[in-house]
Amino acid sequence: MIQLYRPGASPMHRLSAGSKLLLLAVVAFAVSLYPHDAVSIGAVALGVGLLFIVARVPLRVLGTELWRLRWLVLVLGGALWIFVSPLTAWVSTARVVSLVLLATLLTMTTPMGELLAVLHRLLAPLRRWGVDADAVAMTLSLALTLIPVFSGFAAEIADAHRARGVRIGARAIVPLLVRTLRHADDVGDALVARGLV
Amino acid sequence: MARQNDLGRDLARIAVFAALIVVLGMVTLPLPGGVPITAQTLGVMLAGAVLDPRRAPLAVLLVLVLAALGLPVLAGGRGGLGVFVGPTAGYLLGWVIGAVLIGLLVRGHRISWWRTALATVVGGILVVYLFGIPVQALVLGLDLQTAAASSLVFLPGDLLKAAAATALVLALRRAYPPAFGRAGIDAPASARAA
Amino acid sequence: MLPRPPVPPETRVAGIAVEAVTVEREGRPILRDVSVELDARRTAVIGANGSGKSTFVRLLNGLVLPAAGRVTVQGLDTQRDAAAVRRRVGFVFTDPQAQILMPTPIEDLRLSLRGTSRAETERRVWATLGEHGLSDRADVPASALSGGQKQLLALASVLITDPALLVADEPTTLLDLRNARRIGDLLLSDPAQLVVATHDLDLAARCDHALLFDDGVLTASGEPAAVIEAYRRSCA
Amino acid sequence: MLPRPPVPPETRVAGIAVEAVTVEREGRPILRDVSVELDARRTAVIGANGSGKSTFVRLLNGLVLPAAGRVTVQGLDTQRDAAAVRRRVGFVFTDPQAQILMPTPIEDLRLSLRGTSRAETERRVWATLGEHGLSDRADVPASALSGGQKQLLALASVLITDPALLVADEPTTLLDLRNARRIGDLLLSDPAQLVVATHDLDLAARCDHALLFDDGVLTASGEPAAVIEAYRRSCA
Ligand SMILES: Nc1ncnc2c1ncn2[C@@H]1O[C@H](COP(=O)(O)OP(=O)(O)OP(=O)(O)O)[C@@H](O)[C@H]1O
Ligand SMILES: Nc1ncnc2c1ncn2[C@@H]1O[C@H](COP(=O)(O)OP(=O)(O)OP(=O)(O)O)[C@@H](O)[C@H]1O
Ligand SMILES: O=C(O)CCCC[C@@H]1SC[C@@H]2NC(=O)N[C@@H]21
Ligand SMILES: [Mg+2]
Ligand SMILES: [Mg+2]
Repeated sequence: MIQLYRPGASPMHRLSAGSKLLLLAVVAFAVSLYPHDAVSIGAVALGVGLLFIVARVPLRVLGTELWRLRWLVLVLGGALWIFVSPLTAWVSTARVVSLVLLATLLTMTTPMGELLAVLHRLLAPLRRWGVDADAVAMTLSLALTLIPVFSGFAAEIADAHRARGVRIGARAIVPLLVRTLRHADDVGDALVARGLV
Repeated sequence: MARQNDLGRDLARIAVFAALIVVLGMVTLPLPGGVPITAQTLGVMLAGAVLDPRRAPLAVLLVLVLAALGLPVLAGGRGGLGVFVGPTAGYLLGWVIGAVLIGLLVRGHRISWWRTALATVVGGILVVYLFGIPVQALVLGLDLQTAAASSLVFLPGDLLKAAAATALVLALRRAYPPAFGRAGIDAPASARAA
Repeated sequence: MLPRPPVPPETRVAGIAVEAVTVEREGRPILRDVSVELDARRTAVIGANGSGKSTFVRLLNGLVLPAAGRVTVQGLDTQRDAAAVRRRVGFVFTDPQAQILMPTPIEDLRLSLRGTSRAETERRVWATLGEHGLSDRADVPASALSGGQKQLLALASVLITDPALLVADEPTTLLDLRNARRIGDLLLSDPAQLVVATHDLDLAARCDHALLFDDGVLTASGEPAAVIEAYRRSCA
Repeated sequence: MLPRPPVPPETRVAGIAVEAVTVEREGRPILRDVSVELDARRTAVIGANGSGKSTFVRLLNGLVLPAAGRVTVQGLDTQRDAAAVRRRVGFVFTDPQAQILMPTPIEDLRLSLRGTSRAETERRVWATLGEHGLSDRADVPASALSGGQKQLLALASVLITDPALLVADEPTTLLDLRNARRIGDLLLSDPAQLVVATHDLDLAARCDHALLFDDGVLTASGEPAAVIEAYRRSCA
């Protein structure tokens, strides 16, 4: 879910990570606070869609991303439709979906390394309060690296349950935690061995 | 040296719990009020109980930084700076404070079920609501009572999560004691258990 | 090289039929049109990284399901009769850590016997712990066992269910000479039929039959010595 | 068995001295009074599970510190001059997954060159990717690499820093014949001095020197063939 980056050379790719982040922040802020009507939020959604085209992201990928949000749309949209009004349902759902898609577009067109570099610059002034920008950036990428590893462990443990004919329940988190914590200790050693901390 | 080894493992554990919280975000139920029911609070409770009061909030903060960077790490694949001006902002802050508190409550004692249960209820539920409900009221323009009443829907789930966290922490202590202490922490993980 | 252990007298052969099986992942075939009947007591599955060994052995207990074709064990279809198949097939993973689901050895063994009466469970659990030299480790955290002991426990918690077919995916890779031999001997001399995927060619040579996979295709099936020779040639 | 690769002409020997080293864990000695000087180009460390191999190789870059005695690499004390030692010693772990710290191969390699100028970094990163056949995988998620590719990447991210001493803890255990051979060849033919803990006796035989550990004690040091023979005897 996290490895969204798709290499490319579109204008969206060429824009610097810093400006994209700033833009996203501004847009998110504005879109969240502006009192929308059916048309204005439609325009926002359309704008986001256009940006995907500018970024030369295949429509199939946009479709996958939308599909990923189906529950959000169904539940949030459905509940608001029933309990409040169809208009609120449309405005709120379209707003959330547009912002999520915009954030997704940013991650699709920006290598993680550049995002981290921006964060690093942002954190640098905090050094005097004891914030180690290097360590923060490192831990962030570690977390990102660990997410798929984690999912891999979870799949293995699910397999082990199935192979032994045991139903998978909340208990399965214990072997998963054991596995992951041991892995974390090995990763910690690797950080030291590679001279990175 | 020894200190460096610890630093390496600190970072890795913080990252691991951040990753755990992210992964638990896939288990979620969006609600009309804009504040979802999410298994991520279970991750926050586990981080608080397993890591110490210094590292646990860092794991939560890490998730928030990832979200701020625009990554879809919060419940339902949300992320971006918009989250921090939304109805859930207070709950997110509550997670950070709650993780510290859970750590403080369980630290330095033998792990027992009642202490863990108490810590997860106080730090993982009360504190989270304490920060979450007022902000939710503010952002949605509700009065405090209404907001508090509406967040009662979270209570059954959150109590279940506290119970689960307690059971998991106790099982983890039996399955992998090094998870909690620093004892033997500078040995290879593979060897430590070998 | 070690000799092939004699086939135990009470041997059973479960009988496995793999018929024109194809497996796909992400639209790509990772096993292609594999057909084979396994009646040998002990079959080794060899091949390069990514050739499809794990996929093949996982077919045998329904952890992987065919996109086309079918797999039967003792006449039971792994897809239709999944639960029944899993009761008859014991599966040993490479990394025992992935397979030990409970905090301590004794609890892990008890997990395998869910549904059995309490007294019977305790009797069999302690007997099995004793057989595998784990009696004095019954209550320690499983993570504190040595590598060899972990793999022994993983194997024990499979053998305690008395499976008709034992499937193992590189069960000795993480072990030293002595432990690898011990686990190997246990697998090879168990009365259950055995199918083992392995990079350890000594272990493969001690089986009665061998299969060679290459890029998802079954390229050889026969006497272990000949199949191993074919594998070595393909790597040269 | 494969031949020992020739020693490359620009060979360096870092020079390692382990002097009366004892390591303890939980009050129990896990290495006892080990003294050895390693000047051979390529040294294999063998022994049973739990004999102390990993502990020994981790001494060489200060991941494990001696309770008594001292360890020096190129005259630098692993305890006092930890940072300097780590800059000279590259460490390859068994599980490449633990060592790949960034989401993609190219970022992981860049990480190794932190502090180098941007242009120089890019040049070396791409050269290294090319050398190890990973150029077309530069941007894919590291978790999507095959087992062999992951180990290649882990090794590449160590070699790119041009270490004087290369230490590896069972780097080929999870690999098949071809990948094991490829990684083995890379390790054995690198100009850096090499110390490798391994259960793969073929790999050990291709080194210039071997050490045998038994229950925390260094019981043999010498020609690989003789040391391997001693190990086999001790296991019989
Ligand atoms: N879930 C999956 N998604 C995509 N590809 C997969 C999946 N599982 C396996 N594969 C691919 O299928 C092929 C066969 O994998 P398999 O694990 O069966 O090989 P193997 O022979 O067991 O290899 P090894 O010796 O490394 O264990 C590989 O190319 C692998 O990348
Ligand atoms: N932190 C620790 N606490 C307790 N015991 C430890 C610790 N680290 C290592 N040991 C013990 O030290 C001994 C040596 O372990 P080591 O990992 O060096 O062995 P090894 O030769 O590498 O084994 P393997 O072949 O399984 O990798 C083992 O008995 C192990 O249980
Ligand atoms: O994803 C977010 O933006 C934060 C969600 C906060 C959800 C709160 S935390 C306490 C309560 N329990 C739940 O399950 N959900 C709410
Ligand atoms: Mg496999
Ligand atoms: Mg070891």
